[in-house]
Amino acid sequence: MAVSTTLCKRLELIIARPHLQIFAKLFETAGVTGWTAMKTAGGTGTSGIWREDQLTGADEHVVVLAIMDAAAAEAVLEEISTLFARYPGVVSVTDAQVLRPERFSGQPKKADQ
Amino acid sequence: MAVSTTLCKRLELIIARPHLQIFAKLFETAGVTGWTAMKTAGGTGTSGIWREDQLTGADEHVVVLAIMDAAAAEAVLEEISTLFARYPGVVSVTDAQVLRPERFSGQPKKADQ
Amino acid sequence: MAVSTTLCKRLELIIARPHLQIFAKLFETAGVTGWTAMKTAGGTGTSGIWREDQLTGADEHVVVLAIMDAAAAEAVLEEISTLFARYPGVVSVTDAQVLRPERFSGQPKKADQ
Amino acid sequence: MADTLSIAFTNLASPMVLFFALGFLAALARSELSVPEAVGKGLALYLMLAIGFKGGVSVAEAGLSTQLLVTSLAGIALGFAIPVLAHTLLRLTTDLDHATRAAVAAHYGSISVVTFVAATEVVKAMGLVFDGYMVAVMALMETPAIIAGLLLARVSTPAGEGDAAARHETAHETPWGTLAREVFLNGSVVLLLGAFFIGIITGPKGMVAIGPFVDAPFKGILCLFLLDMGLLAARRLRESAGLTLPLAAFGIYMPLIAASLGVVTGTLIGLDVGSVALLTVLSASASYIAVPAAMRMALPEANAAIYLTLSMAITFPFNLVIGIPLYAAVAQMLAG
Amino acid sequence: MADTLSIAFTNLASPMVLFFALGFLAALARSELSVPEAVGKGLALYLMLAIGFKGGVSVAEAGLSTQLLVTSLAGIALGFAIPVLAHTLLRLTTDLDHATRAAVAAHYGSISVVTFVAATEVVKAMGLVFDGYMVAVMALMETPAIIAGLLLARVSTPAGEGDAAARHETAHETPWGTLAREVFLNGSVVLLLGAFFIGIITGPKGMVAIGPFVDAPFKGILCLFLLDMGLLAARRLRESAGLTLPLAAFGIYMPLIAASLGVVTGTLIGLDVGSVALLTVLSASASYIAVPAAMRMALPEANAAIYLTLSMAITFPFNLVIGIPLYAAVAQMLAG
Amino acid sequence: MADTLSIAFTNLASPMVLFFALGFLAALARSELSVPEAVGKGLALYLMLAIGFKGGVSVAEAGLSTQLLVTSLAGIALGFAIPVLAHTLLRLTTDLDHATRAAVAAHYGSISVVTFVAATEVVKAMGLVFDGYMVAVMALMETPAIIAGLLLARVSTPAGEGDAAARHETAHETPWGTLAREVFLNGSVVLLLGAFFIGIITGPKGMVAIGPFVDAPFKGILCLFLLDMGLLAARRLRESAGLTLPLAAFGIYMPLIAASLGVVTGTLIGLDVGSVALLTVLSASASYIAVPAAMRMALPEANAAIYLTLSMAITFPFNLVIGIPLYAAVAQMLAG
Ligand SMILES: Nc1ncnc2c1ncn2[C@@H]1O[C@H](COP(=O)(O)O)[C@@H](O)[C@H]1O
Ligand SMILES: Nc1ncnc2c1ncn2[C@@H]1O[C@H](COP(=O)(O)O)[C@@H](O)[C@H]1O
Ligand SMILES: Nc1ncnc2c1ncn2[C@@H]1O[C@H](COP(=O)(O)O)[C@@H](O)[C@H]1O
Ligand code: NA
Ligand code: NA
Ligand code: NA
Repeated sequence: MAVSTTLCKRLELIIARPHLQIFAKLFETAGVTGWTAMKTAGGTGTSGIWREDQLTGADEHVVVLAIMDAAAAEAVLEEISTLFARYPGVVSVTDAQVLRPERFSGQPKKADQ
Repeated sequence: MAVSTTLCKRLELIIARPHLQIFAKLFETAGVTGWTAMKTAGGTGTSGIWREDQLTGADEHVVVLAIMDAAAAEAVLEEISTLFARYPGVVSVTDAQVLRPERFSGQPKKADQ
Repeated sequence: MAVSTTLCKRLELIIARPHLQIFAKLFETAGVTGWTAMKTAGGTGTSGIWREDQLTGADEHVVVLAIMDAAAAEAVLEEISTLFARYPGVVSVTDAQVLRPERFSGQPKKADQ
Repeated sequence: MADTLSIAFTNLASPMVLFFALGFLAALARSELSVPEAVGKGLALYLMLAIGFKGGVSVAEAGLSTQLLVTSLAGIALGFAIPVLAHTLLRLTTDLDHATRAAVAAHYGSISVVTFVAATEVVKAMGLVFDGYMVAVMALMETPAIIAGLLLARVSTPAGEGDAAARHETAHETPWGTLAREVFLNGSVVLLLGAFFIGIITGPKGMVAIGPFVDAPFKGILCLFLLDMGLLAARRLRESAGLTLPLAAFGIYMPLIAASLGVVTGTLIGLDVGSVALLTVLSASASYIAVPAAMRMALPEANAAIYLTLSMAITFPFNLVIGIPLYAAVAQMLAG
Repeated sequence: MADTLSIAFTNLASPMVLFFALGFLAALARSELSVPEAVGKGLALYLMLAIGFKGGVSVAEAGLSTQLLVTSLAGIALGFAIPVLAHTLLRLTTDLDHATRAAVAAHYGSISVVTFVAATEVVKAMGLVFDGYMVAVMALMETPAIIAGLLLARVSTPAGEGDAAARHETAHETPWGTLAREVFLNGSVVLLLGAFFIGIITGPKGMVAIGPFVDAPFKGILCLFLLDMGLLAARRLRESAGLTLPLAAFGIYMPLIAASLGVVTGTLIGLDVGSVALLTVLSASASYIAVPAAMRMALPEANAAIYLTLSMAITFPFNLVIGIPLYAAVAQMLAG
Repeated sequence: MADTLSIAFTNLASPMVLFFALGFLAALARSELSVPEAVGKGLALYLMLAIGFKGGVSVAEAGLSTQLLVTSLAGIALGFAIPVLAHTLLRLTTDLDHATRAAVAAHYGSISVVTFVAATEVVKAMGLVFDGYMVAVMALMETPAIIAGLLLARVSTPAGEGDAAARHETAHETPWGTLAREVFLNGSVVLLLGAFFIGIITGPKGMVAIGPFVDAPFKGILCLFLLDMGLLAARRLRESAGLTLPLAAFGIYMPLIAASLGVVTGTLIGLDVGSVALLTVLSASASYIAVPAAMRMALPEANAAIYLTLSMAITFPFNLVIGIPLYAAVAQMLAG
């Protein structure tokens, strides 16, 4: 390739919107350098159907997209699998080629934060 | 890896919003256990440009994300390729690692539903 | 597989919404046959946190999804890496299986547009 | 006649038309001005709720005449006749594929709520009166054309094509339940008729309660909505790819033909002038909210860009600026 | 009594109830009619701002009595007592898991702003007066039940389960800061109380300035909002999976029981009739905006579909149509 | 003077300022209260449409004086002078990179519509009058500063950096067409001027038609919008990363300096007191809608967090609470 790309992990998380801050904190602690939350319009899962036109934020989901290196991905997955015991959600991880890989390698924060 | 992950398929579908219920039915029949529709802001394709600020829902698209096992993905792709003869759309399938793989293996419903 | 699929590239771009038209032009010039912009709800990155409920469009992002063949992906990545010198953004490229591959092979336009 | 016309055309300097023109010019000039989608939809809901409710209250005051029944039947008949006419004209003058042709025909058989609303303001400004039940007639005219369009799509399929289409349809035809829902339970039909009946039930007492909401700001909200319509119409026009000259011409002459049908029908069944004008406007207007969504469902193979551009970017502006005053003037001369 | 009831039930033919019914029936019949999410939220903000501000202005005019303090304490006490009662009834009559049970209980201890707003219109229509500070009492009753729900969730955890839960909680318990924020800084509490205090500070002068916004269109906006509520409630009902008969019954008898507590309390502390009616309505109503979001945070393992369906699709319609006039009539008989 | 000031500062207890404070405090305290984005944008459109239209109608009534031309030229001159001044001060007191410095300067040369709208309410409450065409002057002052900012960005690039930048720009410079569109066809310029001309054309007759929309609820809608502004401003402040003390200080002293320029200019060209006050407010205010979007396009390498935080979270609150009454009082003393 003319431009050189680097292999990274693309992590995609589907969670209830009210829990976004909890997972954002997880990312921050694990040294993930960035994430983007995407808006949804509806869906179905084990707990039935939902759609966006609800007044209360309780029944809304977001898709969170975060690109990180393999080490961060492993650490984050571990954390997420613990969180999933209490907070419902779906996660998937894909290989992805990125430009400027240094952007996606952060430093995990100390637990005492 | 400290947490064990399983290989699954991540299917991504771009369709007109009014057709969502038709593809949702397809997923249900094929035993896909869940999907999430994401909101869009605009796009271009063979039939020109569109953008969200339209009154009529006719000219709006959604991106539907569904994670499923390989068997379901094959069945669903087959169905989709038939539907695409009548309903326009774009589909792509990616390999993805997931936690809790049992969530993504459903039972197809009998056609006589 | 019962339906035959073809390997393509799935390119995902996270950029500031006001820059969408610049990248759309890039896609057009490179012969990308289509793209879809998705709405976001917030995120964090090297320049801090943002969220959607802002009046000014200046501080909003979109995720742009474009499926194309490998040749187009390479050309587009090259262009993007030049644009990234001036416009901030994140890009990732994933392998994806598609139906109807002829849809995703366009002709680049001459530079004299 | 000159007088009638000149009075009718004072409409051109009304805030309504001017705000539409502002939006239209802004989008043509590629300004980024835009109304958020949710706001546009909210304004449309308001207009339907308000016009439906006010129509109902005025029926509660005037009493229900048998005219309602006759006019409704006439309206529904127009909703079937106009698509057939439109379909024939499209076949003769354009090379649209059969699905798109049927879909376009359905749009012209249906109506545009905002065109109607704008027309009520013009009619009132001309000092004419109209029956409150015309709102119900409008609601009833909204969706029969969907059925007409689908029948045309099936009838008009050429032999060979038909076989292929038939095979598809066995597999993936839109179920009749879905279609019936689009026709009878279409969002705007439900809201217009629902608000109309609530207006009849609550009558003038209901008007005291919610009049300051449905009445006072009505024209202002219509202006804001028309600004948005101007933006949307001009953007469609700018981005329209498949719009040929014969198609654009159809977008102008079709409302005139449909209006002729409407004005004659209205006069024949003996409506008063204002109501004739409104029935004419309903005939001439083309749907850009209810029918497009239904056609996407029922005729997914039709080219949505064509029918949306025609109804929203050609016929709507034409009716708003030139059509409405023209139809009102003609109605006054015929029926006045 | 028959008279009081029949006057109260003229409510049934009000635009408010009729628009709610329109939405409810439309969604039951699977119409696609819908109000954009942003518009629904905007209307809710308007209603809270307006009701809070008007309450404040009326307090500025009437002066603050010591009754406010007594009523607030009574309201908060009800906010704790009702969840305990609800929790016990749920344990006896349903097989909900302990987290969902506690979450449902919290919803019934809290209040529904729109039910209150609709009740003020009914009370006014019956010729009764109520104290402006009832708005503040409502705001204060919104969130204490969240605490009650959480305490119930912890207390009620059975031994073995408790250990497991305890282990989780050490790792992932919702931090107290977050919880306190949900209770004291919940969006609707802040807006209601904030607008209430702004009403007190600016008084009648403030009303002159923004009265045409908070007053004139109020009932109309309430109608549009209730249309949306009807759509949402019926959709929930249609899509509800886990709703058993004992649960549905709870959604009807629980408001009646809570109302009894409320009407007795209100009479005992000597409120005037209108205010007793409103305290009764507050007791009977269940939250579907403030508490669900808080419960998603604090008790993520609870089944959100259950508590949303119960409060929004069963109890809200019941209160709006039957509860409010009934409670008002009873209040009038007891306290009148 | 003390009197003038104390009258001006009764503004502090107006619903407008109180709702802004409510939003600000709520967001500082981390309440989740929020106004949906689409609603906020809708309210902003309403305010621009209404203020533009009302200005036009008042010009239709008063006639167009030559003062409009002089004032417009003065306003545009201020739109170029203020960025130059701001740019110099930023270079002397902060270490912003050259692109961000130029972008910030452009924001202060432009204006804030809501600050202007709030100021018209204060000026009216003080019993002062102002010319209707001040709305047009505001619209004309909105975007020239964008050009000023871009020129400053090019001029100020240091030699070595300049070469690198030059190379970039050949490749990816924002095309002039895009820029011209931002300046002349910017959404708020188009809406303000468009509504202004519609007001002139339709005059008092137009006001009769849509007055109940643009007039009656105006202050109330402004309050709701200011609640949203308070929330957004405080959230920016809380999340702002790069905000240093010299920058924050700039956000306070820069409006004071620009106001001095404005009040002197307005007095010199002989405006009446109310108009001087408004020109002062325009000078002092900084854009947070039109210019940020333009700067994102034209100077993508500038740090958006800096210019948004400064104009929205520092200068806007300062002007709303302290600036407006202060400028009005000074204008009254100088020009009264
Ligand atoms: N297999 C899946 N693929 C995509 N999204 C899913 C899947 N399963 C669940 N979801 C999403 O996650 C939400 C909650 O899932 P659940 O907890 O299973 O009800 C659903 O409503 C969907 O939006
Ligand atoms: N290659 C592509 N990549 C991503 N999205 C696409 C692509 N092609 C089409 N789309 C999306 O699908 C919509 C319909 O495509 P089309 O039917 O080709 O006009 C477009 O407007 C895009 O939003
Ligand atoms: N590693 C990442 N993964 C996903 N999204 C990202 C990532 N880094 C940045 N972003 C998105 O891109 C935006 C701008 O990034 P930045 O320029 O680093 O502030 C962020 O606000 C995020 O929405
Ligand atoms: Na028609
Ligand atoms: Na309660
Ligand atoms: Na300025």
